[in-house]
Amino acid sequence: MKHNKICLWIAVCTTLFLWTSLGYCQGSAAPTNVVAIDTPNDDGSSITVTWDVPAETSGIVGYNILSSVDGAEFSKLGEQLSLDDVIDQETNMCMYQDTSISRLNTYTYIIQAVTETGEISDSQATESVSAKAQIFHTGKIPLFLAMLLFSAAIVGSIYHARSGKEVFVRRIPGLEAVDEAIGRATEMGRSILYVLGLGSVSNVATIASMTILGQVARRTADYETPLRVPCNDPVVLNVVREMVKTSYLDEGRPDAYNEDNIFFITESQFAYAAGVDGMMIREQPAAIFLQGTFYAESLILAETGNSIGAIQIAGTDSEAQLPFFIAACDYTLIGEELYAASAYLAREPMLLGSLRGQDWGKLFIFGLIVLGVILELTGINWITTLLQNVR
Amino acid sequence: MFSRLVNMDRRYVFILVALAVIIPMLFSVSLPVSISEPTQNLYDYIENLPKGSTIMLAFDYGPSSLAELNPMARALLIQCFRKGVNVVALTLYADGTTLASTLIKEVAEEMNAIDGEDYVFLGFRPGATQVILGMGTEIAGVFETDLSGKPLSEIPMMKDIVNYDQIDLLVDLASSATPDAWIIYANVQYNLKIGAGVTGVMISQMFPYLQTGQLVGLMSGILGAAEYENLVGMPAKGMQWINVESFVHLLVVLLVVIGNIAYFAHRSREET
Amino acid sequence: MDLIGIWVAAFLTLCIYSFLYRDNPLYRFAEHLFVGISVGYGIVLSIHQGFLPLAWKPFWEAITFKDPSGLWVIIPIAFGLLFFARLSPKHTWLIRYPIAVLIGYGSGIAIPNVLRANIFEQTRGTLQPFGKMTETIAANGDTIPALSTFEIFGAILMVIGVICTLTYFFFSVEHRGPIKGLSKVGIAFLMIGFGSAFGNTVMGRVALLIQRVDFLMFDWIASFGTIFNSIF
Amino acid sequence: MKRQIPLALCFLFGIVMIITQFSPHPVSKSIYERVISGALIIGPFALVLATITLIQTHINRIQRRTEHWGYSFVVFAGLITMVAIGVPFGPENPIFVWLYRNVQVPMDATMFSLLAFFIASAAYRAFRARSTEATLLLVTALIVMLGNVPVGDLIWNSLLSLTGLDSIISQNGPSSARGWILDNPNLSARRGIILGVSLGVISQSIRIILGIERSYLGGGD
Repeated sequence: MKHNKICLWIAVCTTLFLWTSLGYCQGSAAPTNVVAIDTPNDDGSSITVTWDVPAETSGIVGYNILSSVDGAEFSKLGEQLSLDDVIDQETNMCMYQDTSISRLNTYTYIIQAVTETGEISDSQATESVSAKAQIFHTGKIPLFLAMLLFSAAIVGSIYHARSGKEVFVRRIPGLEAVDEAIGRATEMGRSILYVLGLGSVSNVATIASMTILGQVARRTADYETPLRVPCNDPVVLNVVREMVKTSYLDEGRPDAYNEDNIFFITESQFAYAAGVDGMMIREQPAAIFLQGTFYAESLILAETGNSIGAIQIAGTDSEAQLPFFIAACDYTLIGEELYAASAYLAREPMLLGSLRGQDWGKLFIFGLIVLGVILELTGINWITTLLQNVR
Repeated sequence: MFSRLVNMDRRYVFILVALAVIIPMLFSVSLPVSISEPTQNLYDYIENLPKGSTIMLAFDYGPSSLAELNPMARALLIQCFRKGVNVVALTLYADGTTLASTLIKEVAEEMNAIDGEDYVFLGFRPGATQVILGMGTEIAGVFETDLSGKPLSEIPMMKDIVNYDQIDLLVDLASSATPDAWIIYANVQYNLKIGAGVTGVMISQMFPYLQTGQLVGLMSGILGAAEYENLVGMPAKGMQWINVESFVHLLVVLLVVIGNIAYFAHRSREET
Repeated sequence: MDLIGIWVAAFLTLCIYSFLYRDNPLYRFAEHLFVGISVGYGIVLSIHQGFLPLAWKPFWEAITFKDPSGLWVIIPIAFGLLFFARLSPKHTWLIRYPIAVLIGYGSGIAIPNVLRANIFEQTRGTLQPFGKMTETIAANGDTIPALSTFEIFGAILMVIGVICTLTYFFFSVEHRGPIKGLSKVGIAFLMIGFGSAFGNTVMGRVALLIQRVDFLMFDWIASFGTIFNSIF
Repeated sequence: MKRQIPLALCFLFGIVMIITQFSPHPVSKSIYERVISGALIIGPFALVLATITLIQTHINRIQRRTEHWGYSFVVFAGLITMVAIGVPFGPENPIFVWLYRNVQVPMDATMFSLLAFFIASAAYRAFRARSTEATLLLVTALIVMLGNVPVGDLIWNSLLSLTGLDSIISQNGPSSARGWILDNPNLSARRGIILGVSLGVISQSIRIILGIERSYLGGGD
């Protein structure tokens, strides 16, 4: 019963409101429902004024915005605005953002409508407003929550893994080949070439690749197989030198470590490719690892590697380059498999745990998609609206 | 014979590819081109901008991709200059600096566009993400001067342009993931409208953005360039090259088919 | 000058193409020259378009009392100089400072942006067509469904594809039973995706080759005529 | 000193960059901008350092007379020429521009164009219908390749009119099939990869900021 009453009230009010505003529009062209507010979620540099979209019969072609600072006389802001300038499709309201304000003053606005015939009619003045800088962007709350939730899942999973519980990781095709490749290089007495791609040191793929390199280095240290690493990024070069040195130390073979095997070629993409290609042809490595972030040079490297008959194990999260590695290499780690491979080989609880945390993230997206499809089909679209409105 | 075909030396393939390019180039052939929707959308978006609007043109490619992207840039510039749409050009690629400035000067000369009034070339600043973000607050904060060292405050065209709020569209001509960066940082954070022209390899990477409406339009590869040249009404290299392209594609398809026939014939012979 | 330029460029172009036949001294020459030139070019640009305008200019203005607000650049300059600690074996570890700053900064920027642009937007893109399925649009006085049957099929296929591909990337569960089925379908989607990306790439790469051949045929070979004419 | 300070710096800059993105306040905005331009300044130093190591590598090669050591002089020649002209006279210097346009650009473009050959040879060798998955890959690649050039549609349409099927089957088959493949199955596969990879990126960024992931410190103490 109570419900019905409220509905009735809303209906009555809306009709009344529409009727009066319609009357207003036809009676005079003066803008109605003019409201000025401090623009939400900004740094206090603007005030937003909104008013109703005029009726099509009103003949209004544009608006002037007048403002008054601290109660002084009204003055016109900028040029006359056309209807297209002010109508906001999303909210179906007219909107103007005054960015010429200072946080120290208060402002009052009048909207002046201009018709085809040049008639001018003023709206009533708004209440006075002042702008404040917001500390937190409320539109970003969902983003913030998602970030916290996911962080908690990752950190939780890592602690779970560190507590000594066994973490399962599924078999990753291609990883068995790592030992085979190293073994073959040792048998043939040839070198191993390890290419980390073009990524910088903060790329996930580069870090995953460095972890795998660390594991490969442990194995080559024992067999004294030369491990050659040409670098493209100056910072990566320095980190890799330290990492490989540590691997050799851990295996008790610091004598086998040769810093000259890890070197910088150039930052330029194709000059780097030319250099690495030259190395492949001249040194004829028995095994080639292409792991990390790659761009167009991927196939130049992979085809040349294939032509010298080396075993090639590739892995990248650059999805555009995956087809070429699949075509030209013996084994390819696809996208996230690269990250998983580093966890799989290193067997470190931190990596294994976060892999599990990422699976929770996937499960969540899974659920969101299924729920979203059902809701959308029943005409409820708050999930898509929410995802869209996050700025 | 089949086993020979299956394990054919790759250098024979190289020779065939070279011939497939050289022969059609000597005898120029022309085939019809139809216009795809994303290209049309980009063209319409610019065509509907009022005279005196400003678009930003990012030359985010090095010389290695100029084959596909230069014809696009040329067609876009012709359209803008003809319509009186101002162009603010820049690059996030160190390598793109000379290349872009040469091209812009060339087209400007053809179309009688004036440096500083119809277009500005800002040049290059390192650190792609930072540059994109920085211009969101103030373009002059990142590029104090244009490439020739003239302060932005003294350039007539830049008088009213502070940041992205005064830019009607950004077109990113890209050979790598820069459109992602423009979308993530300029579109998401500053609501800048973005269109793109990309190399063939990038096309499939751009489709998600096209579908979500984060890109207003897209020119894809040499075909996109040919389409745009058609729309602008000035057929040039793009049109010529797309024809040669056809022959090489046919060759690759043919090679794959022959390879498979040989493979299966070879296998069935080994089995028997 | 232009003519010499064309000849130098043509010579180097042919040097690089000679690699297709096999490694040879010409390719080795071009390769090493390429490395040297590209490193030099990178240094020049970093100095002239990075260091000088961004660091040196504000710093100079600060110490000459023109604009003291630029003094803060001392901090990034100091961090940058720490890279040179690498040259002294005893102080190598100092290089971790600038690396840590760059990595921390990169990670911080990435989290909200990747979350929003890749995860939120891609999920929304997948869901969006479903909202339109129940909608109708007016056309010539009739109301027709907003999406055609084919588009509805596409949208459903999309969800199946996304879910199956994601399933393939589940690492902490054994792939058997229904999960194995889903991930198999995921692999099929991946293969179609890779195939189309490969096919798409052909276009771009061939365009590059066409441009080079265009240069050799129409710029270089044409210059023979110019030389011939100027001699006789 | 060797581990704690880098970890603290990393945490500090990471957190600052996150918080400032959630706050529209002018103070937060200006911190954000300062850090961004600061990061731009740090980069070039690393390149200079790397160049020093490059020079060391080649001096080593020359001293040890390793195979092909003579080419190291070519590297130095290129490097020194560019630096000697570009650093004092700037990148707008005509000789510098000439070297760039006639030496670096053509080699860059030629190296890139090698891909046209490699794509053909890789396709010929690897695209064999060995299994269902390989067949899917091969068939979609062929369709997209044909749909990308006008000649694909041309062949399709003339085949249709030759066989008289043009009343039943629609025109421009290859290019519409290409559009649909790129728009649908390709997009969903890419979305799957993107979602997975993005989760990986975020999870690693979190680990780095919290100091759980330390591999970038390069091991050791």
